[in-house]
Amino acid sequence: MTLLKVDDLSKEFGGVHAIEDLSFVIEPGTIHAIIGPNGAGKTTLFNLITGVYTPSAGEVYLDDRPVTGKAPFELARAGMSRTFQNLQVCLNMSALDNVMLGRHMHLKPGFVSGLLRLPGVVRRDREARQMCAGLMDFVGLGNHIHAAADSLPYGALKRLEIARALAAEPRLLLLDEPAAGLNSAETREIDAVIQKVAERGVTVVLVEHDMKLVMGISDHVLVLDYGRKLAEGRPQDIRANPDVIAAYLGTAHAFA
Amino acid sequence: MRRRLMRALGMIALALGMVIVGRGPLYAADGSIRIGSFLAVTGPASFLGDPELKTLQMYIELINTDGGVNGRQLELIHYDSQANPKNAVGFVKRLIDQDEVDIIIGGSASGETLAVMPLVDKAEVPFISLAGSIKIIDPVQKWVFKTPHTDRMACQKIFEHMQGEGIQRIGMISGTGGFGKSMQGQCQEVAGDYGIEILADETYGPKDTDMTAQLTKIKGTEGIQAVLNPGFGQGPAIVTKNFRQLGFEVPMYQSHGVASKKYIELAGEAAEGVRLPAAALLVADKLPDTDRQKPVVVAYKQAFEDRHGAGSVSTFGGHAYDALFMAVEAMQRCQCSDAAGVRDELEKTAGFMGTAGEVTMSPEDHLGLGLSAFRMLEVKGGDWALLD
Amino acid sequence: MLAELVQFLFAGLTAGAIYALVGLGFGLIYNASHVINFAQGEFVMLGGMTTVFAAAAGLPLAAAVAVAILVTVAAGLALEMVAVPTRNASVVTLIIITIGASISYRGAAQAFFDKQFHTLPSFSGEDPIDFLGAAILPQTLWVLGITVLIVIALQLFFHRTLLGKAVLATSHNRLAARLVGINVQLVLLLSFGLSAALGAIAGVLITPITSTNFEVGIMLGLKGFCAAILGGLGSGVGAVVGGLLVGLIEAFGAGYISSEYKDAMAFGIILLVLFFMPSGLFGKRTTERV
Amino acid sequence: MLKVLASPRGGGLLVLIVLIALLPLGFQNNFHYDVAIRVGFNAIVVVGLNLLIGYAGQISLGHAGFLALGAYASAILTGSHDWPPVLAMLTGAVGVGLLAFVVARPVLRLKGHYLAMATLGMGMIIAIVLNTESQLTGGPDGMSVWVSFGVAGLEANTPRQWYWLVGALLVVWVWLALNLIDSPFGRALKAVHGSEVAAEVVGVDTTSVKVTVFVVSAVVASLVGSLSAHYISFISPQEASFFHSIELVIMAVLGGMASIYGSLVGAAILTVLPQVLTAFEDFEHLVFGLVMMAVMIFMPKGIVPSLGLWLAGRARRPGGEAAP
Repeated sequence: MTLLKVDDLSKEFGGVHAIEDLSFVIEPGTIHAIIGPNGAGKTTLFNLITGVYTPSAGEVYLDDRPVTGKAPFELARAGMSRTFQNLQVCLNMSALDNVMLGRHMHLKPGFVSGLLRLPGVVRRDREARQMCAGLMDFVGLGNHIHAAADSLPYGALKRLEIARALAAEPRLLLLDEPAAGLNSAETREIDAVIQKVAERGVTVVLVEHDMKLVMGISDHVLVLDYGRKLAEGRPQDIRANPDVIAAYLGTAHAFA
Repeated sequence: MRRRLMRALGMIALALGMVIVGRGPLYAADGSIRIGSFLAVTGPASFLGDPELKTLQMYIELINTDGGVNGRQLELIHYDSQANPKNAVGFVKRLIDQDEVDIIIGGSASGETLAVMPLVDKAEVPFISLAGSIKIIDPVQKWVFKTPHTDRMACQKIFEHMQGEGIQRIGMISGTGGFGKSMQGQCQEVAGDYGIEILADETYGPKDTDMTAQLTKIKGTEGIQAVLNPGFGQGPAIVTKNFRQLGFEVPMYQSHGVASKKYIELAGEAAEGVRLPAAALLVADKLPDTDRQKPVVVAYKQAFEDRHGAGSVSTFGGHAYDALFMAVEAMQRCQCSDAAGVRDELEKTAGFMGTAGEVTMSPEDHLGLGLSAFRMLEVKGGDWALLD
Repeated sequence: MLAELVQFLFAGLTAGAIYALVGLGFGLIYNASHVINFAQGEFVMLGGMTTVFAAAAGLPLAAAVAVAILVTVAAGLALEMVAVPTRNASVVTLIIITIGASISYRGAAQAFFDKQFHTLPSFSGEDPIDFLGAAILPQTLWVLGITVLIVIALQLFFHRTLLGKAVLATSHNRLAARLVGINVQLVLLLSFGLSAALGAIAGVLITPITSTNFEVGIMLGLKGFCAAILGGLGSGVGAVVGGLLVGLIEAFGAGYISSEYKDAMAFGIILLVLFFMPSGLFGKRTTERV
Repeated sequence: MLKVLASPRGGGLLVLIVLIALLPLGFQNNFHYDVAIRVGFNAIVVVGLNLLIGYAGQISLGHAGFLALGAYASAILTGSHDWPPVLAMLTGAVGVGLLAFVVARPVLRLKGHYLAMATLGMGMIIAIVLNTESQLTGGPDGMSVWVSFGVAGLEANTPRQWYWLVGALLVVWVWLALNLIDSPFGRALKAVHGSEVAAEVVGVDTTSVKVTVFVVSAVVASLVGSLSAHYISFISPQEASFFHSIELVIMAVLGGMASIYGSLVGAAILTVLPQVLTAFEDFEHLVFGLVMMAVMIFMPKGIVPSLGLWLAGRARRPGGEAAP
């Protein structure tokens, strides 16, 4: 059984193909990287998989069941979670509440039970609070637990998104450029976090420009160029692939 | 931050400056007779409330300089209801409970009057309304009186005139404000009594800017012999202009809702030949000297226009004049200002000559005006002229 | 039948042209500052009322109009200086500030002018012109003609002049505009001033037809907002098309269906359009970037 | 004990209860009761509206329409059909809830100013229908509501009785609202404001959250409409007017977006201010407008949150949470 299967997926924006006839498979329990030059369609692909965009053609399968066109929250409830390249943090809430939001679907968040503050709600909320504080610690935000989200620096917000995604206890975690904008020390920390997540049995798909990070932790790499698949395989094979090198030589990125 | 503080402080200073310009309420010495008032001084009926308030202010000042009533000064306590019934209810509670007024004059529009009627009834305070609807005095409520002719009477007066002219089929275009809508309903009810058929029945919003569409529809209706426009504010002036623009060849009838010179000013030449029922006030100078109403209306017109400019008089302000003097005369007759005494005396008003006509009240009639108090007028040469 | 149709058409176009001018005013300010200015209708009122009072004070009509435009522009600039620099203000807060401004302008007009209705003489008489059997007032042609001229002038300003291009650039990206050396503060003042001037002109144009008082701005502002939204916020073409559409729906609705429900029909159609085109007819369709 | 007082749910609520209990000591006449009752009615509506506008970030310029529908349902059902007031009120609320549910989905897909336009249009259509269908509604002149409000033999007739009824309802509703915003649902509500897509990808059905809060705020408005119709004994289409909708939004924003207590402060100020400003006579509206602008410029987040931040700043406590 495959966890995620993308079949002949296409997305057009006003006649421009952002993704074209793309097919690939993601096996459970791997760290899977998607790389490609800017504008290759990586983020669009994430948006298609997580239901933020509806594909123009093709199908997405989760656990071999078609999920194309389902709303993001339905996919989240089916076990998918993600972070964003352009930060999507609720700046009107505290940092911890942002992570607590990730627990939402596990908390039986009824309107009436919330209105009456039933004992079950209070208890589950308290447990969730502890768990989420633990998660913040896990991603390295241990000393920001009581901060307001809008007081955190950029790098912390990136990690806050990861903590939030983890709070949802996904089976499939999609990380959109988790290391972008971070310095090398912070990147190493993120690297460690991702590996620890994967060790817990969560399948990770990441879009990343930092080749050192990608090649270091990925089991499998997919290369996109102009919305199409350029190559796919183990990191060492990708590194040697002449098409990939040709595509990348045109850009400023260099292989480490 | 500093700049924002400066701006905010500037604004507060400006607001406070207004306190000095707009003086606070003048609380007269104890022992004054307190006249409470709520009028639509702003809002959609402001051209009613504005002259009404000016009239009350002017005459209360005059009465006070002449020594007041029964040796006591009058004190006016006024609130702007904006013609919103909810505001009116709040202000009347304030007038009754906080200001403890002796009598209430007010309610420029029918909606706000109807809204406060249960309150004055319960509090047993005499109340003279300045609004048009027949519902205010029919059925009669013990504490409620009113001075203007009812909309039903206006319909009757107009239809009576039409009958005399041999008009049987008319088109109607009414404003959707309280006044227009209420009169539209009354006219529909009484039209049959005069053998008049309403073939086209159109409406327009109180703030509409163009009524040619509705009038075109009326013009396209077969057999229309006249057009009637119940409404007030700038609407009737636009209707009148559009009416001329479309080249109607039948006469136009307006209601007493346009009974001020302002209407002629706004509609301009288009108003020529328009007919309407109104109080004699509008033609004060043209009344024969034998007319018993003449001295009253001439005096009011002069006093108001001396203070607020030539051509500024309207029958609306006249309603307030009538209410004030009816109340003052009642107080003088009974030498009292207590609620029950004044009320009883108001009900006994007989032969009071006001701007609207001669008023004789009774326990069954809290208006006391006959159809004859209305005159049919026509616009001629940019001024009102008596038709009959 | 044709005469009727043409009559409705001109009724709709006249009202629609005024809505369009007010709608354009909304768009100008929105583009430059992302503020929805609910005091836009008050500019129309100030234009009409100031002209009336300046003329009554003895000025010739042309001079009175000039004074009115100046007064209204001053009111617009004052609003810019007060409202726009408010930092950390959410969209709703800014809306409330402009509503406060509209109440203030109305209150000032009521206190310093008066509460009566006033009118102005038509620019070229009141004799209707016969056109395909319909009777058209000369003032209607003035309204339509000047609206067309203003739309053309705005197009030229925005696409042919450096200053106009600077305004456009600021509307697209204020920070980038600042970086390339555009005086953003000037652009903001210009937009508010221009928008106020548009309102004042609309007020002068329509006063001979509808008359004016201190409260006429409320409904015109609301209809202008409808025009701007229906057309798509920030789109000049949109505001014009939106304004004309609202005017035409009202006129044809009143003429052919029900005069009581003509306004409801206009609102109903705007709702329907928004359900299928959430950014209005000509609004930028943005895909969420995440 | 101290802990209870320090928490907004415990302390604030306690202060509110004490305030409501002690206020009548300062009342000299029924007019004072009347103003307090109006403040209470407005506060209940505005707390509901603030859940929608302040917490979920969805503006509505049409809620007066829902309020008026509730009022008219009560007036018509108790007046012409002799229904018991409570049954009429609940029927109105269910009807308004259904209407709100039907329009919520298409309307709440819109954002920002487009949402403002759509809700405004919806409110205007309601107002026009109430104004036009005079056979049923009495038209622009409005209609009287003769029946006293009461349940099971207990009737509210005097201002005093109304005061305690409205006060009790306000306390209960504030308690419920505070509970709600502190629950997972409340977190989802705030997240819809903060980032809809972020909420979606962790499993929040944002559409359903928005629809729920829209319906709830509409139902609360409808209930208050019914109650105030019985209290004032009169209703007119102006209840549904654009101005009334705007007035409610101003209360919410002036008092403080996303602040339950702010809603109370906003409702109190906007209800009392016009009564105070009558002293300015002709300058009343000008002063009102200037005061409104000054408050929003000086305190763009609204009175209660701004004062809260200011106090927090003075106490030099870092990372002060916004008052709920």
